[in-house]
Amino acid sequence: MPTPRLKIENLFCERDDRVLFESLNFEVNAGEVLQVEGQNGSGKTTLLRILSGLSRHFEGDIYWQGQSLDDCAQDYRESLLYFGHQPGVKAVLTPRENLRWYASMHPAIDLAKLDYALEKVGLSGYEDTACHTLSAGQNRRVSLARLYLSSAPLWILDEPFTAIDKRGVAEKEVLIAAHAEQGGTVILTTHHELAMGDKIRRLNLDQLAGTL
Amino acid sequence: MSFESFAEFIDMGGHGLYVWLSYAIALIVIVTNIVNPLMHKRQIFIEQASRLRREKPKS
Amino acid sequence: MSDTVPNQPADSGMVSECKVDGPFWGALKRDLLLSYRRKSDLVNPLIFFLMVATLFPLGVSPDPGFLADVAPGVVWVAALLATLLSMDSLFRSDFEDGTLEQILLSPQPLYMVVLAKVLAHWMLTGLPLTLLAPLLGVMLFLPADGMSGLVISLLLGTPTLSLVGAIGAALTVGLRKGGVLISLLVLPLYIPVLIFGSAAVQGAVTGLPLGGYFAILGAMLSLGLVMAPLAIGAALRISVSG
Amino acid sequence: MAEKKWMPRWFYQLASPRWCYEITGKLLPIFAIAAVATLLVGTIWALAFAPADYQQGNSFRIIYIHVPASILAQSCYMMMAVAGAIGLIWKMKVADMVAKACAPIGATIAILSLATGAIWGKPTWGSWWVWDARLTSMLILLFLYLGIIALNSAIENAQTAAQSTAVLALVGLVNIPIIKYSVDWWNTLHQPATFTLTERPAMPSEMWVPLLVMVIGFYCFFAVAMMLRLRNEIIQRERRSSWVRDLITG
Amino acid sequence: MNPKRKQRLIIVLFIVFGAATAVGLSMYALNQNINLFYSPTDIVDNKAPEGTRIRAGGMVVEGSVIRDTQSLNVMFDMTDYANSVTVSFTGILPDLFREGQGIVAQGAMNSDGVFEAVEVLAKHDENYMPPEVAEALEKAGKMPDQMRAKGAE
Repeated sequence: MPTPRLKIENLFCERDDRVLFESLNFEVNAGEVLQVEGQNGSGKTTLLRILSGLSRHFEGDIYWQGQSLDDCAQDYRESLLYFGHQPGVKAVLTPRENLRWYASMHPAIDLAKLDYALEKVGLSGYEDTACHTLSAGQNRRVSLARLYLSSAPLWILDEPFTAIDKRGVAEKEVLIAAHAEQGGTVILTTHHELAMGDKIRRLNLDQLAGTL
Repeated sequence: MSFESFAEFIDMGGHGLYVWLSYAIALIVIVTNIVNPLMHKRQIFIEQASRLRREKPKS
Repeated sequence: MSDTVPNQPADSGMVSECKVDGPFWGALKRDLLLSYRRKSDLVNPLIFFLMVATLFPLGVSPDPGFLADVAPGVVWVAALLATLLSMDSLFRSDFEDGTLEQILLSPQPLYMVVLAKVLAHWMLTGLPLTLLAPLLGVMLFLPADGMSGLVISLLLGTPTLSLVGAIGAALTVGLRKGGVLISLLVLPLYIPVLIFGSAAVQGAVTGLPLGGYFAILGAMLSLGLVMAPLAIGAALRISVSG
Repeated sequence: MAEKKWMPRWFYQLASPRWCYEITGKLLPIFAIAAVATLLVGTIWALAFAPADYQQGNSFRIIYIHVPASILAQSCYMMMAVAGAIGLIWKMKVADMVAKACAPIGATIAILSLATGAIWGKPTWGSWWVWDARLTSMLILLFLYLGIIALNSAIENAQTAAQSTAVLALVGLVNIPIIKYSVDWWNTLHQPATFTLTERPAMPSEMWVPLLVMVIGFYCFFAVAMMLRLRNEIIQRERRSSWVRDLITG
Repeated sequence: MNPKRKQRLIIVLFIVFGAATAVGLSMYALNQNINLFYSPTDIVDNKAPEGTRIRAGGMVVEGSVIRDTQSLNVMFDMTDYANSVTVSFTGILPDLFREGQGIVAQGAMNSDGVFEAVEVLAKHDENYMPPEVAEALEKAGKMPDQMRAKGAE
């Protein structure tokens, strides 16, 4: 059996005197889409932040392709695309400038696809408009354009569809499914009912939540 | 003993104020550093005990 | 990828140029561009610098002899406070819009990115302050002999202020009320720079050899330059994690 | 600093809060007795039996408070920085707590050192305060302590607070050699170090033996104060665990 | 070399280089011997500016202290064993002020070549001893100050 892409062992996390999850174990393999579910405050965002390496407030072990995250931090970041609560878009820069800067941070980004990606998220014509003149949804789409540019195998997406219209959501779903089919891995949280429902593995944090 | 009388001891050769002030401040610093955590400990125990009483009926 | 290029043929050159941008140049260019777009951030510390220096003749004494005596200290304190004021925003906007998360998650060495951000900050505050300092020197009747000392000491000292201040900014970035706290954390570490900076100006006025002062300012700068990014990086990871 | 190293399991167990609480409970009375004994003996010796200085007369007796306080203020800072670093690198909870316990003690001791220095300075130098390198750098040390306390109380999450203060403490460590060598580097008013490890002290034994007793007394006092705070911190942080629950109810 | 390793190596080299520069510069600065006060020699050589507030330091020359009986005015000579300067001061002197003692004075040079002090601070050293010991050493001519003075001559 091949080593799983991402393996979580005995994860324990406590926040503000509340145990969010303890002895949490799961694996995510290539070609899988994992949807993390749970009520508000069940620790979805916290879990994704822990998995991305942003948050260190946990006990337990996380392995990326068999290696502990602490030992392969740089490799892991190279293979990760993270979409957080804030879109990570500078308001005074244009979409193009934002993505260029992102590319300078992530050498794996293919900038030649920049216009194609912006067109795909419905921003063609806005490439050189400052982002603060765009709507909240458009700002999130600037950030989502990274999905079309990136070749990172692991996507961690925290509520990627907030403020995105139905057509946009459908397109992103297709993209996510395609990414999984090509051997990518996606971990996401969303309040949207996904059309690709049956292909998704679910992880419900409510059942795991520790007692007070 | 380097002093002849108690009055001389208090006077410290004219530097009594300086010397005794220094030792007094030292005493205050040492005592506060001991008393403060002890009082804090009492407070923690009272707080935690009442919290436990509060939570007991639930479980 | 041919479908992307045709509309902007001029752009393809820039794209490939952009591709070779390392993390250092990428971050530096971005921060310079950002403050170019928000010019008030650029000008405010300078206005503050001028205003503080104006307060002294008005508030203490307009006597040229007295002002000449205190000028080195006043200019240095004003520069220090102006730097401190601009410090809080160094990582805050990045933290609020989520770009800081993206920086921390990038595979590029954080050391480089942080160094570039601090360099950008210095180019936008410390350098203009240094260039403006002779004007303040004239306003405060600083003898002409002291001008070179003033400019060189600020040139060597202000980058250290930016580097040390960035540590404070990184430690407080996750806190809502970081502004006052940052001064509390950073000012003690600024004191040595202030002492040797103003002493160098004083020395220049009285015609003492300045080599020693500049050497110490230079030593603090090079130590800060290599060590501060490590502390800033660690502090950022901690702050974002919390 | 970003990468965390993992220590063997036994290291963790050794430094577990519960074990630490129990061991400090056993050590506390020993150090308390030692502190009371040495401080009492030292103070009486210093005030009544030690000879006066040929130049300064009896104001010299302030040295028996001033020097131990100054030494302790710096050692305490170093201990805080080292504990902070251990907590940062090995994610060891107890080290974080030790660092947190050190800060308020160190701040008060630094105040004591500055206050006694000022009181001593008035009759000997002729001024309560002079802005020379030694005094200024000691004042910076106090400011660093205050900054660390402020930062610690501003951050709500205990782990983030501990890590942030550890970084600040490590940065502030540059001040320690400045304090140490300020007297040698700059020709200042403050006299050079009274105690060094390598040389015999430049005062007769009837003067420095009580000083040594006082230094040991101050260290014992520090150990007591630190352990008291550490134990509070352990109970506070481990209040959810069953052993603390038993401790409080039982 | 792989680019990641190369980047890391560059950073490490940068740190080593910077730390070495810092050490080198501070060694240089220490050799420059930054003085926080002027010595009498500096003043005699006109290195110290006239009229501006400076700090001057040196030893009080034995037998040079003249106290004014009417006021608190004191005149004394201050020396670094090469040159000496006359200092004038009005006010209460610290306990440690005595002949042969190191002092630091704050003030300015006047046009007569007299240092007009605003504040006089006594510098003391790390040599503490009981009065009897000091007396005995004095007799034997082994007082630390005298030894140092002999060394300086």
